[in-house]
Amino acid sequence: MEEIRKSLNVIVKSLISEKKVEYVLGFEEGTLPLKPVPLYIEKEEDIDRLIWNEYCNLNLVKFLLEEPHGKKIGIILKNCEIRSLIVLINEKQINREDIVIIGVPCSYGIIDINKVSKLLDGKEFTEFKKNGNDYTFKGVGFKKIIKLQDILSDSCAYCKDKNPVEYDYLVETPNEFKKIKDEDFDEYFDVIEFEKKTPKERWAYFKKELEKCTLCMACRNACPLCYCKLCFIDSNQPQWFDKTDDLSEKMLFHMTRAIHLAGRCTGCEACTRACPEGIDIHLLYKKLRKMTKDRWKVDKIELGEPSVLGSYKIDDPQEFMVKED
Amino acid sequence: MVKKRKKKKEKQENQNNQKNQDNPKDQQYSIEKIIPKDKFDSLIKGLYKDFKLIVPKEAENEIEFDYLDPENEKYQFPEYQNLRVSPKKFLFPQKEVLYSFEKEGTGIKIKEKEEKIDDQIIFGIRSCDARSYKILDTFFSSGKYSDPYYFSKRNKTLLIGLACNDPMSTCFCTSVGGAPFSSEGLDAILYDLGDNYIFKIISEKGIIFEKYVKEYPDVNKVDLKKKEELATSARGKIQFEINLDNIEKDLDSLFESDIWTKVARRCLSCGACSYVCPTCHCFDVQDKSDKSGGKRVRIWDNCQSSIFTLEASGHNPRNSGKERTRQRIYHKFNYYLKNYKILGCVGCGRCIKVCPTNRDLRESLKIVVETAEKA
Amino acid sequence: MNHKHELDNPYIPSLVTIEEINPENEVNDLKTFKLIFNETVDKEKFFEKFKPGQFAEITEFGIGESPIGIASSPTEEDYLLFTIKKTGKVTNRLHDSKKGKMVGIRGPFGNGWPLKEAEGKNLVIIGGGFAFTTLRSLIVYLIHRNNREKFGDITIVYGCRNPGEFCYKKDLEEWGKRDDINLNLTIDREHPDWKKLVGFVPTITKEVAPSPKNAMAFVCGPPIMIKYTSPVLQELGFKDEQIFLSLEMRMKCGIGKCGRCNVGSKFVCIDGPVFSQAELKVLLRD
Amino acid sequence: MVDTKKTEEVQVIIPANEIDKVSDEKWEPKIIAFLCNWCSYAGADLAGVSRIQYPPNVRVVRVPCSGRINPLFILKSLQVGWDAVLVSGCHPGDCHYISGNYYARRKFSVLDDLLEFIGIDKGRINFSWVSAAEGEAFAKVIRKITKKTRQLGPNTIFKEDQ
Repeated sequence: MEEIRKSLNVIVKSLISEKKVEYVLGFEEGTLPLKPVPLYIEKEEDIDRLIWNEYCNLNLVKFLLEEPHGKKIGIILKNCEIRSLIVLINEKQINREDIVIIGVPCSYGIIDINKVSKLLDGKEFTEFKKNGNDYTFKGVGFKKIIKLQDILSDSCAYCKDKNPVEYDYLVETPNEFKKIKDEDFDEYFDVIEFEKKTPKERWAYFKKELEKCTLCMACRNACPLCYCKLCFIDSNQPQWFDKTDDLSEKMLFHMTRAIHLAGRCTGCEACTRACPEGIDIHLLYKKLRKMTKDRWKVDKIELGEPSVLGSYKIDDPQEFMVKED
Repeated sequence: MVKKRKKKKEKQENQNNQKNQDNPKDQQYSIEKIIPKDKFDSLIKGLYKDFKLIVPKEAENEIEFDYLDPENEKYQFPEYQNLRVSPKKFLFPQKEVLYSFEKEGTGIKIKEKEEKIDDQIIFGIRSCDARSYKILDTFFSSGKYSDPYYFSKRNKTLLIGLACNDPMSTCFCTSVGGAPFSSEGLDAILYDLGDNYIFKIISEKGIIFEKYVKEYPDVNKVDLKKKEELATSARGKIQFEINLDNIEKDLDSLFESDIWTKVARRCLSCGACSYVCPTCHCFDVQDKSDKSGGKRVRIWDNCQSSIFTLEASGHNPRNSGKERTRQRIYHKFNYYLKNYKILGCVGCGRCIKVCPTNRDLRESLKIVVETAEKA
Repeated sequence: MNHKHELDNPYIPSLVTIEEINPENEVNDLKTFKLIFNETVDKEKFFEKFKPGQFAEITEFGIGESPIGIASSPTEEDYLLFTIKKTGKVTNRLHDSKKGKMVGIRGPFGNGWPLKEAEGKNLVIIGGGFAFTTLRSLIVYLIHRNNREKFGDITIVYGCRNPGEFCYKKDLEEWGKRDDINLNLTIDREHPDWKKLVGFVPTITKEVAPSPKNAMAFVCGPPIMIKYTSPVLQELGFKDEQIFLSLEMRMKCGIGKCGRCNVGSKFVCIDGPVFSQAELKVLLRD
Repeated sequence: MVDTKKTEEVQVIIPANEIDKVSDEKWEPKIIAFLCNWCSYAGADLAGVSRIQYPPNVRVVRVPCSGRINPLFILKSLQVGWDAVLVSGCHPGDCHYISGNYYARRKFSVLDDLLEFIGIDKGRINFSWVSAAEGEAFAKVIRKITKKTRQLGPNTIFKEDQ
């Protein structure tokens, strides 16, 4: 990680000093452990605060949406985030030439702070230490060692797409990453496993998770692809939702949001990590990614490709249609 | 003698605070009992005969306030510093039916909500949450109209606190006029001394508890001394202190300041902070209906959402994150002081913990105070 | 039914029936609803508190609730008038209603125009578009035979985009005939059927030039009109304390609890909707 | 934009609690059908004009094109208590707007898979192609869906939280 930070320093410094961009978007340490915050690097002295590590848990692309077209901005991104930026570029929300992408290769993935808090039974930790793959968390009256794989975001655990596909500057893969072997697994292993359950079990799982939802909209607002000026849940004419905390309202919201992200979601899981209730419905989104791949052979989102639901082929499969006999 | 010393001590503790939380009524009721922890369950069982109990309970992956059924379980407080979600929902639920109506031909018949509310005790709340009820009481009773739905529950509710031995890293109650051992707003309080609890009756309403604790011995000096020590140590554990004496004036001068753009820059405009906040009380009203009738419900709303103030004409007075962020801080730290002479924040730090982008209220306050000082 | 108790709960509406629906403008997105209370008790309770300039929350059962300024005056006993523009989901449904339908009403809410202070003074009433509703309530109240002599001269400036947009045409006609009202109607642009004044409200106000001496100005209209009218009044010599504005914000509860209609530390629903210019200057406004 | 009146009608026609009231023997499936104006609606019309018998359990909402159907319409119908939903449009290649049904097809397959994934019975939502000339085909589709819905029983998917 230190290697990456050093290379980032050099790149960002040159961008800022040569005034190629107005600012570079990265992360700095926040006021709480494992909670970094977006850093707007406008001056060279800001660079010292820049960090890069396995708990930079927001998708910074979200913060580009507010900026006007034509403003040059540098941004430090991992590949899943670069792909979400590609979606926005494809959908004409952001101009490619406005953005200077600094691509960073990803090692194991990002820590999901909700998983940490679940493993600690909701107790507060004030300190953590990293030792290889062991993370030691300390709080009042306890100390617990947790393995990295137990707190990684689910999508990261099964990710095979770790090297930036679109960038202006690329940080070279550090040696420590090269040691990580690409294990032989199916990218959609967890979806396949989940599909083996009975419908009742699957329904019970989603029901249990979504009952916790308070409709606070943190997931929607953390997602860079949710950029509608007026979200369907906020629409008043017609009013689809009354936002009472009935389970059906929550279910409908999350299902509709998932459909809106079909073929667009890149699995950065910023939504899951932003959820204050620790709801885990990443499978819903992952299922959609698997589906677009199986059904329409569209695997990963590429620059300039049409969106999955915004395009069609005449011979798309249609075995689900009711036949009249 | 003991009492005098205590008062002095607390006074010392409070000298930095803008508001003295020492309740003068405290002194009238000198019921302070020692309850050994192994007898605690029988106290709970005794209370349960006459009250519904809301206690911190182990839930999946965390501890939550919930109704207790002590017949099937032996109750002890689980270990907790403070809970992630405030106990606000028991008096001000996320969804509350205001009334229902039936359609009769072209006519309408309104049916008032019939709700049987039992006497209940919210047990084991921390001092900050106890103060939050005081703020909600003030707000919901303010002005010409008092809120019948809140008070129908509030008037049936007693609060027994559990003094806070281990404040969290995000706690800042001492900066907003509270203290980990404050008994403000409570009817009775428990002090955890390790093997025993001190049970102290605070308010007039709390006298009702006398009969449940009669059998237990009175406190002695040693226990009280221990309690004082714990109070001092708890206060010492609070890591953040800021002087908010002039916050009202400071904010008055900073309304047009550009600090709000900076403070709001990282806000995602989600409602996480206001949903966990023990004092946030804004709500939305919605109708639900079908062919034969319907009901009107009120649900929590939050001022960070862009549609909160969106008018039907399309005009939105608080259109950007900057204005909404400013509104939340002004509401708690300026408008509250102007209208009710109290702060609208109890310093529980929940919003800091829950924020996905780590927008830290303490940092925002620091920026405000520092900017005002410079100006 | 226990009526007393029901009225004590400010969230529960009283039932009223729509007696008349009158279209007000050519575009037909503005209609005046005449509402009659189903129960006399409810009516008495309502009229006990009712002053011109207040508003009420009208419930379309099953759809929602909207805050609407009351267009009738307390002197028009027996009924209430509301002039409603078709904008949101509640007002859309109201516009589709027929006579005889039951709706709910809560109120009256808000402070209303400062009538006590206005006694013995000359009054300048300035309105634009369909925001004239609570000003109608005020004028009807002022010219009522029991009240007229309490007040001095009454000057009215009322502007609309075109002649078809004027509300309360019958009332306007009647007021025009009276010699104790100086009524100035104006439209924004020339129109073949229009024989009266042409020009924006601020311009006409300047031309009419009411004297600030022992006077008060009551202004209600779209934000842009208010923005340009206040300086004109100041130019004419009106002090901030003499200018009163009626504000608008999104409201839900009407009783200062739901927390969205605040202008600075004041709630528009209970502390307003009428504020003096002087009050507004101190408030922190978004 | 969406026709507000129509969508509100959906909520009004079937009150959420009606299904609970009826006993099992008396229960009749209620099916909402979104039919494209140019093909399936005309097909249904033809079925009527030709006096082809089909179960009376279906209520029709006419839409300009199957591409107009937002998956939210379908979810909302299930939420308010319809037992099954049918969306029907022109055969591929016959769309009045050239490609509306192709886009619709992709949307439907997303929704179909997603509902199955979260554990909602397959068969609650149905899609078909019926042309203006296929009165008999329309009747067959309705018969098939009604039979299937009858087997599935009343829609209680979102009832448990009431």
